[in-house]
Amino acid sequence: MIAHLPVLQVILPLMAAPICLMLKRAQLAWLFSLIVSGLAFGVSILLLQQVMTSGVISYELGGWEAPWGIEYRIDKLNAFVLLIITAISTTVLFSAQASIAKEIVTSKHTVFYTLYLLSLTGMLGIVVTGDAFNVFVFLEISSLSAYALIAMGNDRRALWASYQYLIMGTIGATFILIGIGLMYQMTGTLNMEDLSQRLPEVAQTRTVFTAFVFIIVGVCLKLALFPLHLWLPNAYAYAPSIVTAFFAATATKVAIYLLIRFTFSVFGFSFSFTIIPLQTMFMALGLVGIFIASTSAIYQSNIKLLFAYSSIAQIGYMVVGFSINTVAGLTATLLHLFNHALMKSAIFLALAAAMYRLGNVQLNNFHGLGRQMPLTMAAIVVGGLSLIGVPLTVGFVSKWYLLTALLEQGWWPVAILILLGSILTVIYVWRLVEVAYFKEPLANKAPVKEAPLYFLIPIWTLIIANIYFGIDTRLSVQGAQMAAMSLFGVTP
Amino acid sequence: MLLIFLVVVAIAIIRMKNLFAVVMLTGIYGLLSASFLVVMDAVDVAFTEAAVGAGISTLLMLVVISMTGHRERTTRHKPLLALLVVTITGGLLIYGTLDMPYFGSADAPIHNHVASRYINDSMQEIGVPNIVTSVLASYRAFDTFGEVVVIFTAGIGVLALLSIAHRPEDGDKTGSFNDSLNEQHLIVRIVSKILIPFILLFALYVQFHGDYGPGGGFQAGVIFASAIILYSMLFGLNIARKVINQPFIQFISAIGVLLYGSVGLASILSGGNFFDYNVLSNDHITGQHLGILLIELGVGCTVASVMIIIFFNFAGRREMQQKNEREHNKNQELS
Amino acid sequence: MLMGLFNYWIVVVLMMIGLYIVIAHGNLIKKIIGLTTFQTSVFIFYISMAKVDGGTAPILADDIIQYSNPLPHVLILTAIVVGIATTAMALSLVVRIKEAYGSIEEEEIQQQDNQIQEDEKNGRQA
Amino acid sequence: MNLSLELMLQLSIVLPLLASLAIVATGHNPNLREGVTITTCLILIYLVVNLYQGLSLGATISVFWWELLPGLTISFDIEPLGMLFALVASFLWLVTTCYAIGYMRSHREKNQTRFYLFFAVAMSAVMAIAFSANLFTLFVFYEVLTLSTYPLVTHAGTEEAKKGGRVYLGILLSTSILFFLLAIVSTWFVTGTLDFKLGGIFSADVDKVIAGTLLVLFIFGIGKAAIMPFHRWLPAAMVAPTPVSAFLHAVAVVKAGVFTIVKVCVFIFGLDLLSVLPITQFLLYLAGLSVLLASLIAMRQDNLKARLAYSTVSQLGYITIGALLATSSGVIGSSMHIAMHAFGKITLFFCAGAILVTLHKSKISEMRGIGLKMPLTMIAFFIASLSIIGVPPAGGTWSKWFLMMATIETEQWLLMVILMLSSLLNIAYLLPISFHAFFPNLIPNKKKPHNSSNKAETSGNNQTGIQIKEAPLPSLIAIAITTLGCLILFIYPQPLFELATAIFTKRG
Repeated sequence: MIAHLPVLQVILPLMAAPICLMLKRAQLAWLFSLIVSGLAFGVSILLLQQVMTSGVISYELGGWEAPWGIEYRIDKLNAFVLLIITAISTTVLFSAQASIAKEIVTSKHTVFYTLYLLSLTGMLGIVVTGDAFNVFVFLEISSLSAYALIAMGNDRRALWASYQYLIMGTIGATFILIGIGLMYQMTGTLNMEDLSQRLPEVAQTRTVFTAFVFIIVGVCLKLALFPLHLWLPNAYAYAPSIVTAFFAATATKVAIYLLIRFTFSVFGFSFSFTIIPLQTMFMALGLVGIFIASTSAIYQSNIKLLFAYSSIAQIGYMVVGFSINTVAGLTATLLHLFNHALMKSAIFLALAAAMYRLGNVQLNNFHGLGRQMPLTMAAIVVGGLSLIGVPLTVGFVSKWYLLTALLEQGWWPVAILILLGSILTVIYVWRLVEVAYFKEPLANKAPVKEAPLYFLIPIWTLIIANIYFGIDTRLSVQGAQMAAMSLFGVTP
Repeated sequence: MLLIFLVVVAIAIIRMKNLFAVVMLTGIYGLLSASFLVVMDAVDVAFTEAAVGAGISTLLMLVVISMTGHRERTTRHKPLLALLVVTITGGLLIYGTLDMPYFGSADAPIHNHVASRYINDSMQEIGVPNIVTSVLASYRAFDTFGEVVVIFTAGIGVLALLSIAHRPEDGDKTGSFNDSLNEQHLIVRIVSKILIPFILLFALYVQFHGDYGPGGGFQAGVIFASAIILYSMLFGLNIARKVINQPFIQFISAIGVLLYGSVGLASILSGGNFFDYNVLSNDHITGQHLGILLIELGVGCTVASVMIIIFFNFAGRREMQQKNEREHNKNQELS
Repeated sequence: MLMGLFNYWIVVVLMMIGLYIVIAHGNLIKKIIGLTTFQTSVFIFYISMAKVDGGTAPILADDIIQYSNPLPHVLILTAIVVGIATTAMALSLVVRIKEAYGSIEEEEIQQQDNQIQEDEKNGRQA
Repeated sequence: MNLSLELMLQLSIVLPLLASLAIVATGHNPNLREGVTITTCLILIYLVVNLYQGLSLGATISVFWWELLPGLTISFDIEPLGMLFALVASFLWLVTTCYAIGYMRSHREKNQTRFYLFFAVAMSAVMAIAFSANLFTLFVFYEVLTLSTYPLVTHAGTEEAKKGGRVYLGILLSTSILFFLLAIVSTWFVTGTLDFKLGGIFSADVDKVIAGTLLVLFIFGIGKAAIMPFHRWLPAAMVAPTPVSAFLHAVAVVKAGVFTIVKVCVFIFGLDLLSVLPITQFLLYLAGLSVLLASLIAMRQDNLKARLAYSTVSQLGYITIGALLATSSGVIGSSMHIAMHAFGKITLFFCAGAILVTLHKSKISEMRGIGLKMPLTMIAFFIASLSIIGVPPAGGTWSKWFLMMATIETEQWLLMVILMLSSLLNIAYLLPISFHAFFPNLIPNKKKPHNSSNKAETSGNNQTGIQIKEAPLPSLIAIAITTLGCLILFIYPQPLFELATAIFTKRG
């Protein structure tokens, strides 16, 4: 069975989804999806081990060899991303039952879990595949389920947000499709590995240039890179809380993965960074994104919206790291990919817990919450500190790497801007802290109790992970570093 | 020529304000592009595009505009931005085409790397004359699996968004409302009633003939679904629901995906890779045939049932709206 | 040169018409129609790439030597399905939006949302 | 007990942390909770004294915990300067705890468990800072200290506390993120190491501009040292309960700041490099300006705690100047001033708190004549004032002496004048307080309206007869101990002096 792990990674949640639909009892469906997600997590651990010991794994679907059939190709990079996705998915699912009980009508719970599994399938499929067109197919699986999941939020704005996401997402996917078509036109192949070998011959053609631009723009739409981020805040803010926790930690990560995969593995970094001024563009967009999104976050009164903007800012950090185009820079990006997943899933899960007790996440409802829900609020504070990048949290580790990567290139003004961005983070995190700890609860509001264990256990698992990986950085740093090195073709 | 026609239709779509007409034009657009695809030798695709572009999606849009209204507001926002984006994108694309191999040239790389093996060897390797089917169901079976999952996802998504928690108890009344609408079209009803069995039969033919000519699970599924949809349009949603109830269709849609997947699992258990049909039987051609047959069946099941789910849910939603409206009107009259 | 690429250019024009409708129109259904037009044109683009002069449909027969490329056909079959799936999702969203907002015009919806946002900021419950 | 020195070093950091857990566990029982705190203090002192003995016998005490990032370790290594800081801090923690028990109880503060909890965490961070072996470890615990003291600053939970806390956290976090972190990363980048090494880690041919820029970043980035213009947090933090102000903002936090500056000057840059950097001169004048301006502002404060806070800002400037002068006597003066000022200022704050608790007075203008009610407190206040000013018979004399010497050695005449001037200002804003406290009627008050009201008050007192009403006993004991400390350090500064000189001799 070990040989089939790559395909099992995707097939497991995929086959589970229709089975889940058949389960009539919501509780059963929850338990089932939790187990499936847990198994997928196990598979991803095994895969990572396998990749670390024996190098790249290639799996030929249908037994057809690579350029003719579809190939699953797992290297250090996607093994790392797979681990993140499945880990977060499992943790988040743990509190799903309690959370959606308050946010979604009971008759739709099985449908919810089915869609959740499909969405997981889509993301895993995108990450694991070595075939450009297969990326598109799984991208659509994840997107369609995402639209539906977001629209299940009980605020009507969820519908509108989902619609906007759908339009933007479909345009993005179609752009990617055009890009893939043009690449195929020039090389006659769809396999990424094969493409990377055949592209250099035609690298100077205008067609390949166009293909590159279209793919980058399409991925950036999915990535919500400034200024293509407009769909994200509302989608995250009004989706069911569980969905937000899941997507905030994984969806944009998958997009970052795609960006890296296409620029580094398919086109090759020397092509990608010379054909268009990718470096300048991404650095500028990343920085502007950090500032605009962080500033918008400061002015939000809906906490989920606040952290949604913060997510856009964090994407900015990752993109800046990416744009440095060095091993150190890419390491920083990958580290932040991992670390940000930990922080944001913890924060949004804690917000789900708040939603569970409060019914909404408006800032003025958080008055005095520090006393009423001490553990939940403490989790948000630690998560926030991690976002700021305080030492002994994961946020510090990735910030440190980003800074050294920037200084390595002598770009200290950018480093200063990055640090200024952190100060904006302090402001928006502290706004919440002050409200939660210094304001008396509103008089007309009934006091609420601490969140149930269904929430506290996963939240604190993630928070402890936030601290643990901020102290023992071997796993994350090595993983990121090795993945980055392999992308640059540097042997350690 | 066809292309020019398409441009004309597309421009008309921009100009028209009446959504009903626009939807009709979209149908025509779909049909025209389908015919263009035939010219381009893509018969399978044309078949599908006709069924989808001119059929299902037009139908769905019609149902939706009957709920949301026909008129588009005249104000157009951001036309300059749109023009800018479109010019840049279009300009870039045209710039990109400059280095492309000329249309139809046989020595383009696209025809000479991966594709040639499909054309030359698929007969020995798969044993199916329709190369599209070979590639779709065997070489790139996983893509098709993904496609089935996409359509399944859409079905579940529509279910999540539109399904009504409680079935209307006075369903008969709404049913009679639908019926009364159709009473007037007696001839249509009788003709259709005779037609439906033939459509179903045709669906089965397309399903199993995909190996040799254009067709396959997807097209068959769509045709099958359209028969059911036609039935429900004629005899009212409730009667149709009685014939095929909701949980049952959902079950079938899930079964389709599972069937497809289990072919893959079966090949793993027989010692091959996922979707390696060669190991399903002693003779690899038989194995391929068996595999393709089964997965096409899976595709057919899921596509047909998802199409029905989608239609039923749209129509059911419409029914509920109409009911609410009538009750609203009644209440107003009373007060 | 002109004739060799002319087909592609027309298809590009078609795509751009679709994209224009998506961006410039405020009616949600019109946007979806734009999206389908855009996608359909991309399909045509792909299929055009597959065409080989003098080739026939890729169904093997004894007396034919030249076939058009089957792979884009397969890809587009998948893409069409993806397209209809997206359209179905989008339309069901539109139905719900109409129910929730009473409108399917982007500006009106945006206006209502902004109103709510203001209210929430001022501490009133929606 | 027969513990290895290494274990003791680790215990001294971990113990307060463990104590914080115990404090939470025993939170329901105040007596037990405070018992835990006091016991921890005593054990900590025992540990630190043992470490001191070990160090003076010439032992090398270093511990490696773990590698946080490749090349960046959390590790500890004791050297005399850190030892000095640790001794002062651990001893004063005990005293402050005694004081706090009295203060908090008689003030009936809420959330006392939280208070002791974060106090212990902060203490742990202080010990870690004192013993850190590299700049990275120091930075990590520097931030821990900032964050763990935030709940203490905002203890009251009022709007005012919130605002104070905002300034506190805002300045300390921003400077540390924006400048300090950047400086550390750059230093690491330039030198490839962050380990403290006597004589500095920069190679001799380092670019002067880069080194100068880094120095500026360090001086500004260490916001805890409160060099103007980043001093605003210190007065803002005065919204905290008095024990917090006393301990953290007179001793632990600000001293952690100047301690870091001295550390950076001596062990990162090295005095040789420092003395040739052109930017040093500029920073010296900036610190001098900070000294002078803060003293001037202090004069205008009517709130006693605020006046003391600005006085602290000014005194911190002394220490920074001493470090930047880049001579051994300067550094010795700075190190000694860390201890001297700690004892002096903590006494002053204790007194201020005692006055607040017993008489509910916080304004200086209301304090005429209180010496008759609280004689012991005000005598202590007087002695501590002398120490701050730097005149015998108080400990501050010595450190100021060395600082003066250093300015003369380096021929920084302007700075010498500034230091003198500031000492005069110290006299002007500190001594009148105790003076008026004992002799309320000797000098007629210039302000008419105040005068009348005060007269009424004092006459009222005279009618009922002066009742002696001292602070709660634990607080009084604490005041007595620190005052004695001021005096003893004058008579017997030997250990301190030896430690300070040992910075340059012990290892190199």
